[in-house]
Amino acid sequence: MTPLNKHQSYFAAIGHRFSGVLLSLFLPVHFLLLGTALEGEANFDRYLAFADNPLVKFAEWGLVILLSLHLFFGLRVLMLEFTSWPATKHLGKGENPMIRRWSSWVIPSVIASAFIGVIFLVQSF
Amino acid sequence: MKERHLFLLQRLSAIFLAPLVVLHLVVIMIAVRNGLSAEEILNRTQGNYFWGGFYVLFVVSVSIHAPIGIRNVLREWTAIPKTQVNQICIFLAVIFLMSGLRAVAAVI
Amino acid sequence: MPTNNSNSEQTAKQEMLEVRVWRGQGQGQLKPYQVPLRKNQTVLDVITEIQRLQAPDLSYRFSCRVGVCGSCAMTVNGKPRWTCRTHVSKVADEGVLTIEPLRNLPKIKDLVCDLAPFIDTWQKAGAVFKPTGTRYDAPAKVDPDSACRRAADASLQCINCAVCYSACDVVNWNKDYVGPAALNRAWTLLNDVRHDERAATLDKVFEDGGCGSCHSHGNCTRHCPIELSPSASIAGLKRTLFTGLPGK
Amino acid sequence: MLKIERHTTDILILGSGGAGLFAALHAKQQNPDLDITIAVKGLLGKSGCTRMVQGGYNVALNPGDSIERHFMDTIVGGKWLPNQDLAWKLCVTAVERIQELENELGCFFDRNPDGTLHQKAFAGQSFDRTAHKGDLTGIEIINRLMEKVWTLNVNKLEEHRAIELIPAADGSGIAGVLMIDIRTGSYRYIQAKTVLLGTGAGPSMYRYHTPSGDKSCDGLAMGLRYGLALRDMEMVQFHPTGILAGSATRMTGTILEEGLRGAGGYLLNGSGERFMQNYHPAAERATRDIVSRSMYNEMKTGNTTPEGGLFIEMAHLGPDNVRDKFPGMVKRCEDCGFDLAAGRVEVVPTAHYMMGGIEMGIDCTTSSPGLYVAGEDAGGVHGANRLGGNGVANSTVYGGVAGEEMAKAIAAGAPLRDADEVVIESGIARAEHPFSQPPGDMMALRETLWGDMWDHVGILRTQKSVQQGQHCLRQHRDSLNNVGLTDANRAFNLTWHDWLNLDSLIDISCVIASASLAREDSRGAHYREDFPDTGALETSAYTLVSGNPENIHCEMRQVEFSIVQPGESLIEGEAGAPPPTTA
Ligand SMILES: Cc1cc2nc3c(=O)[nH]c(=O)nc-3n(C[C@H](O)[C@H](O)[C@H](O)COP(=O)(O)OP(=O)(O)OC[C@H]3O[C@@H](n4cnc5c(N)ncnc54)[C@H](O)[C@@H]3O)c2cc1C
Ligand code: HEM
Ligand code: SF4
Ligand code: F3S
Ligand code: FES
Repeated sequence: MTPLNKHQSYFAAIGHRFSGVLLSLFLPVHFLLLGTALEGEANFDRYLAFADNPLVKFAEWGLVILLSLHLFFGLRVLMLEFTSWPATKHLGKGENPMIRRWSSWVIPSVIASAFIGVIFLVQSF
Repeated sequence: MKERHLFLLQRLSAIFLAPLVVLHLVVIMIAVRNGLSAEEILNRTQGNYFWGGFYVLFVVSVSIHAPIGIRNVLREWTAIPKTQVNQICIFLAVIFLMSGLRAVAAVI
Repeated sequence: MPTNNSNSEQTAKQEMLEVRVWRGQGQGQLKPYQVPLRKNQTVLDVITEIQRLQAPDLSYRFSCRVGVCGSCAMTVNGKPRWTCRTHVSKVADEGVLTIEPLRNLPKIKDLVCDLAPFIDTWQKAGAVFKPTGTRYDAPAKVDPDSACRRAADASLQCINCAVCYSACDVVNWNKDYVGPAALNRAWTLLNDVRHDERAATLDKVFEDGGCGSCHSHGNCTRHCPIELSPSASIAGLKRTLFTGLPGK
Repeated sequence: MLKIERHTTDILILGSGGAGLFAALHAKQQNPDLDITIAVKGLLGKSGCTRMVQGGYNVALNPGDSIERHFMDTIVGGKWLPNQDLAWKLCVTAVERIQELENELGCFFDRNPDGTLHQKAFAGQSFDRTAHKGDLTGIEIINRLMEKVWTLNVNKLEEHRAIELIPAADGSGIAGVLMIDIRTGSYRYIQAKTVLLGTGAGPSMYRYHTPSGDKSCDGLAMGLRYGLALRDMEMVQFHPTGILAGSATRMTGTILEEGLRGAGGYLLNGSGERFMQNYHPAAERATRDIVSRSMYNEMKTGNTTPEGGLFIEMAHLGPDNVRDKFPGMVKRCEDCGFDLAAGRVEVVPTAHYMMGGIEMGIDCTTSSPGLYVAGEDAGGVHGANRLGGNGVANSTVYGGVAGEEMAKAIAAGAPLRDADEVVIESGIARAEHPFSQPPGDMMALRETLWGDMWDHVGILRTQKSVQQGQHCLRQHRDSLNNVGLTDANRAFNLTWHDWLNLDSLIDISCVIASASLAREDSRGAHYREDFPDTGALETSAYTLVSGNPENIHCEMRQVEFSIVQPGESLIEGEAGAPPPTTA
């Protein structure tokens, strides 16, 4: 069987899911490392030095992008679910306007997230 | 707890998280500008009830939001049985909450 | 006397359509056929022509042939569609058609699926009307412009074609999920002031595998051939968490 | 010998249209413990024509309307041929039935601003009495009914095709039904205390026809072989505006709704001129039979469209207006490549409904104990013409009646009868026959059958044309018997079922031809060019056909005017006249 033809809102859903899962994996680690500050400023600075490592920076950069992506896609879901739909029976009038509107939200979301990533990079170097 | 409550909690926490995440992103942007130092961060946060409250809220919301999200993912994409998925997610929520609150305590 | 022979079809060189049809019982694969391209031709016509002239044992299902019975849905070039109302010119991709049975349903033979699991979702979703009146009462007065009636109207007249069910990835991922069509029907019932157990229907709708399992992918709405919006109905159901039952 | 699976049930229902589903429902309501089995050629509720109902459901609900009015319209519309008791019961029970559909099953019909049911006008009626849901009323009716029957504890044999009614060995009544499980291709025999025939007839032996693909007069053909008599079989209703898109598409013959003509649509001949005013003062707005006949006459002059039909044109009403008012029809045309709103669509009259059918008693009984009939399979309710909106009323009303009566019969001790095994064997032999023949051109046979019925026993008939038709039918019978199938895979073998469809259609075509020859007058749907007069109403007689297709017997029976005599009326004003409220 050929798989379902993928469409923008499918990519939004998958993007939302991957970003959510990755965030969930990262966040406890982030919390634990932050928590090491309990053992004093020295520890904390060591953590921050570690965080200055380009590789780690790169990872953080990725996470900022994931967070903003998840935010935009999450807002998309919330808008679809909790704002009102136009009169829904459009015989002969083509794709549902609500679906169209929030599909066209997908690419700008990706661009905006990339943009936030760029700012992050510019800011941190 | 019924499915409808889990669903409601996840959406409510999402609505809550949205502004928090926006703020957090802004703070990161400003903070990273000159390279981070412990002193700076701690100066900003220590003894500050606003940031204290902010991060507690963040941690609590995420501890609700993320495990419920992961629960859906595991139910749909893995063959792990229902009860085990629930146990995993409760465990996750506890981890999120403990580690998160410990971190908040550390920086406040 | 009138005849039905159209000479427009007797052009010197007949253009052909490459058709690949999923054949098999349980297991199967795509088999290639060639069918002349015609002016008035739906996907169902293409399949019919193959069965009549090339593969007499090709199985498919249809009944009304005008888009009201929802029997003829198949996967056409990757998308679920009603084949009796799908003009070939709208979907043939450079003269190629790939026709397979619907996704997310057990296959019977060739292009025929078992719709029973789909039909069962109505009960699972609590989409069953409970009357308040009897055959001896006059029909209830319902203001055609009331919000409820409009909401019910907008989601009525589903033809149970299972296109949405087949288009939804969550149905594929989550065996417990009842899917868009049944939830859409449940929504009409919640907006039906004559329905007796609206609260019970609402409870049922939120059970495991109910509307909380929908991730608002919207593919159901995108494919529904009669342009209903199951996504809107499901969103309506979700919103009752904040607003309670839709007002009368 | 092939293995046959055997089962036993209390009530066996054939077909799941309005008749079949209502029978199941009402039988269960009488006694929930009954073991009920529904066997249907397609999917339950998704096959047949009840689902395809567009216009709506006739019922005298409005205080300004009355049962008497509805009844008189039915009798006058049926040209005094209906069985008056049946017609009366239809009009009375329709009220209860529509309220059951609305209140108990949850159909949500359209409303007036004051909240009451909206009822619209259908040609040939003296009141706006057609309840509806938009222009797709059947979906609403059958979906609610189907949802209800899904929840009942009934045995569903979907994709099971009945092929023979099996009498009791001792001749005391019906014993059961032989069928083919379409999905596996194997045979099944269901023994039952009572059997309902609700297979919906369907005139699909004409080149252009509206019914769903699963309808091929199987019930009538089985009934005839079983020994039942069929009445009014010459009465085949043609709908004026079927889509004409060539023989290679199944779209051809499907309906464009009547409202298009009502709203002011034009019918044009091949040179693009209106012609209806030459035939009738009401022009395009005349009743179905008149418009169909006029269109056929116009087509006979040869001034036709490329496909041999006529055009319907709406553009003068403003394309946007048309799109707004008839979104469903515009979309339907667009899906098959036509522009109804701004362009022209080729149309042709199309065979729509069979008024005739198995003779039925007021309690849906037939002449054979235990065997019941309802819906389009039954004859006598409509006479020479069926009013738009009386078809679905008929199937739902009498389906329900049949269900109640069957439950009562079982309560009164209806027995399980032992089958006449010889008939089971001959039934199987009949279905097996094509496998013993070399494969042949069934396509061509179908097309010639369609064409011959259309040309010779169609909208206009003469003695000569019908006899010519009969001659052709005899040849088609021979050809069919010589066309075979390769016995590769019987599971879901549609070509086998195409063969069986043709088998039924040829038999019933012979019946139609024979009744058409017997009726030497013109009324309602039946028009004899050699006998154009209606004839005296007082001596109205109906046709009754029995026997087997090779040896058909047709007699004329005097209509009993049990309620009202020709010349009398139960109402003031004119039955069948357009309602005062409509334009
Ligand atoms: C396009 C269209 C529009 C119509 N519009 C209107 C309208 O507006 N108003 C109106 O009053 N009437 C209308 N009618 C007529 C109306 O639909 C029918 O008169 C009525 O619904 C017939 O109901 P039924 O139950 O007898 O048969 P159907 O609903 O046709 O059901 C027949 C059933 O029998 C099954 N069957 C057939 N053969 C076999 C077999 N061998 N074994 C087992 N099962 C079998 C079929 O699969 C089907 O389930 C319309 C008809 C058509 C085709
Ligand atoms: C910016 C604020 C956030 C918003 C608006 C938001 C919104 C949402 C929404 C609406 C969903 C449900 C998606 C669905 O069911 O299809 C969701 C799922 C999820 N969220 Fe968030 N979220 C936010 C922050 C977070 C954070 C910080 C994390 C992790 C630490 C997270 C992890 C997840 C996970 C794992 C899922 C499940 C994904 C899925 O089911 O596909 N979210 N989020
Ligand atoms: S909602 Fe639309 S796609 Fe889904 S079953 Fe109903 S008609 Fe088909
Ligand atoms: S595609 Fe599926 S996920 Fe929800 S919005 Fe439609 S049911
Ligand atoms: S055949 Fe009925 S919807 Fe296509």
